[in-house]
Amino acid sequence: MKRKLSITITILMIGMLGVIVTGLTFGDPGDHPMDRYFIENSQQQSGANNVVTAVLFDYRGFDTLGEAAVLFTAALGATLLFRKRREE
Amino acid sequence: MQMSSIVKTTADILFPFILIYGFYIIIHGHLTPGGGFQGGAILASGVLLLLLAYRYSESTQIVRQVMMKTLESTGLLLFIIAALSAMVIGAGYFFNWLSPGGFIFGDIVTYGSTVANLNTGGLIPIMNLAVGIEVVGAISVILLALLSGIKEKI
Amino acid sequence: MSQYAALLLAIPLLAAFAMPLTGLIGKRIRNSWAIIAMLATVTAALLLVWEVLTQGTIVYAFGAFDSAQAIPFDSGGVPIRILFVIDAMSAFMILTAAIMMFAATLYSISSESEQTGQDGYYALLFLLMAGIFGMVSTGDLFNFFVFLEINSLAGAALAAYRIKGGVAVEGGLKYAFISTVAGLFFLIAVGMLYGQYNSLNIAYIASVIDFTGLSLVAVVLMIVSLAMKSGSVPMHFWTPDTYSSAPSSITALLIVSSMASLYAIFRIAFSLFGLTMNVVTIGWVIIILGILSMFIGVSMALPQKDVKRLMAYHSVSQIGYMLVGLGVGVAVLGDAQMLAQFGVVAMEGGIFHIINYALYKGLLFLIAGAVIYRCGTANLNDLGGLGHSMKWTMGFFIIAALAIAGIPPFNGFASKLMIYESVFIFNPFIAVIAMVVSIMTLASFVKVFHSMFMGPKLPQYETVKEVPMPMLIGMGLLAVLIILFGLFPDLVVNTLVEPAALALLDRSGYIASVMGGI
Amino acid sequence: MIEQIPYLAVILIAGIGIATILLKKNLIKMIMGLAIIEGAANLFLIILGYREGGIAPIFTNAPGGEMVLPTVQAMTLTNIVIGFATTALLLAFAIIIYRKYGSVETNNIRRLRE
Repeated sequence: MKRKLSITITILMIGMLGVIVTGLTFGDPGDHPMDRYFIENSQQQSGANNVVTAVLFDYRGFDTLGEAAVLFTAALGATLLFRKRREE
Repeated sequence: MQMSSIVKTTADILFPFILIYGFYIIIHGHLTPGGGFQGGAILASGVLLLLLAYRYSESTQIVRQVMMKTLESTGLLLFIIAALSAMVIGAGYFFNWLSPGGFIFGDIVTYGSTVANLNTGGLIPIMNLAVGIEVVGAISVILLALLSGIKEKI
Repeated sequence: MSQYAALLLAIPLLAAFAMPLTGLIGKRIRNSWAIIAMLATVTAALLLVWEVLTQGTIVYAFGAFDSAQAIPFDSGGVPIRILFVIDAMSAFMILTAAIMMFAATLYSISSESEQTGQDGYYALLFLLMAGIFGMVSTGDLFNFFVFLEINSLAGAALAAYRIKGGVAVEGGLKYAFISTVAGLFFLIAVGMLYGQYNSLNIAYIASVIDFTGLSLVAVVLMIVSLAMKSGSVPMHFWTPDTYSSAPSSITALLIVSSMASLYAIFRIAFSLFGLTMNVVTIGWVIIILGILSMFIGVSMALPQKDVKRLMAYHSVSQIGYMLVGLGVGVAVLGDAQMLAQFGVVAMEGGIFHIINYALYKGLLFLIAGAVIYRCGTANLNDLGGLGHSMKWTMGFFIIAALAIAGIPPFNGFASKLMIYESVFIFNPFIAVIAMVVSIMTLASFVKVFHSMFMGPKLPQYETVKEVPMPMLIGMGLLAVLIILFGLFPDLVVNTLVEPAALALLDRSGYIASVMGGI
Repeated sequence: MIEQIPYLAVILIAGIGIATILLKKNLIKMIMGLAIIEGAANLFLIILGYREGGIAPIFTNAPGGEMVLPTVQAMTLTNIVIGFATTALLLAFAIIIYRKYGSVETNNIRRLRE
């Protein structure tokens, strides 16, 4: 019973993801005003030749701070789990 | 389990080279593929090499958890203070105020330039360095914590 | 140009990053740092809320020289940077989170004082709060995902903080697993939207969205994944495990983070997709999920022996009220007359219930934590006679229990009445179910009250004293707010709740706040 | 259909991951399933930004051409680190569970329900 349910959910999820193929074309990103802006302006505005780094640390720098915080969270969580405890 | 002295010596010799390579990747993050996370992960792989080559008791003498935690926090504080520093000059949070300034990391780059000039990028190299320090600290802390969890078995 | 939106996130993150270093210096310094940072965060949050309520929606662009300028001049009307869009609804959630943060941090100072590893505890607490604040104020889908992950990981690590022979780790593991799966599907849905519209900004996507099959799949994936994280039926199975094994102050904050997920569901349903989707169907799906949550939650709660598990099942049931209230709002979104007649009131009831629920449920969990702090057990069969020695705690429990059951002078009544009234016009049957669930809730809490506080003083709890002052202050604040919200519901509804509901409904206003009226 | 093979690969990999999570009873295997879904998400993001004959979005002396979209690459980098962090935390949980329960089978991890 549970196994059948799991298989049904899997097939359902694959079917839902299958819609991707109908909506997007590989190799043709279509109109891309935001990325065009990055490619054309990031070098002058941020001074970095690497556009990905410019996006990562300048335009979307706040995401990078969040991502560093996620890593910090995981490190704290792991140390907390393996800490020495008083009751044991 | 005790590793042979060949392994230990090789690890000792390789370690500085891994460090140099990691720092190269971090510092050139705004010019070539790479950056803080990638370079930090390479640095952490050097730490992992030491942890693997030596016994748990020995390696924790070389790689101390307190030191790594301090590195982690220092990197993150450097990052967030670099981001907050823009507020001092009246701009928004995360504004890259160093970039076209002609000051440190402040050379002007024109569109389409392919010259790899290290003295560009404004806050980006500083943030890359901060993230690199943070990542090596965080990954080492995670490795040490996981290792302390299974140390009875080795 | 005010910087409160940035400081709201910068202060807790800075506090969390510095916490391990202050822990190296000394315990006293770390505790003071935690309290100072908490007060600073709460102050920034209150100032931000005040600014939003007086000046309208705030847009903050991260990384721009002038952070009030959402779209650069040379980008052709496309948002480039990460934007925070804080309207009345976000401000409402920020206020809720700030109140709970104040109470839970003060409470933790005493309740966790015997534990080791407190540096990590406070750092994670601030990260959890930063995650919640980020989730409710961001206007960028990928940024939302990042904060969702911060919130999930910090919540999971904190839920496992007291290992308790592994059972707390089990609760944390379930939370981490569910949240990670939810986060990944959310990310895939974000990718689907990005692939079509080449943007991550909610307002921009809302302005250009067309109703393709892929967009529909994306909205379904987003809503399903966020519903998983908010703990409504059918993905409720992790709530009792995680809520019961986490430290009590953390449970109070996990409730706020599940509210933040709920907020995101409504932000996506109302602001991102709005009328482009089939509102009646989606509304009814939300209503049915709400009814199931109410009923399953309360019926699972009745036989529980562990007081925190019992309360956790009640929280599943309470989420149902919010889903019903806002689901009715969604279902009549296409019909202006019905919307004006009862839809707005239903939504106001649902939104008002969010803050009321956070207050009384947080208070209940804090009381459970206080009892565990003094007696060391949460089993209802072992407890009894605590009313003689813990008078303040008993008083707070009476207030919170009457509030959750919807008895008149308290805040639960105010919001439940709004839901009953409006839902009754929509469909009387749903209102009757909601009232029955309310009565069952009252029965359940009468049982808890009787077995925890009534009866003769038990010999094993002879030495039990009242809990320390910081815990009482934390609980007292929530109790006072419950009474105030219950006595003056009109004031709260007019100043906070009604602007929030109208902000949710005003999709074009949300878009215009970023796109500048395009 | 043949030119859509990368998207089909994403769907296939994500399906394998979902099936692993739902059908396997071993905690380590479930975490692996999560990592597989994460790989699918990363692949999906990367191929969203690919354009025919595009070069890496870095200004170098290499022969030029149109650049592929940079935002998705930044998102993928972020998601890789987030995935690393979640996997590390989940494995730490798994180690503690194994130490306390002596097993990582999900059938045995239900002490809370009792």
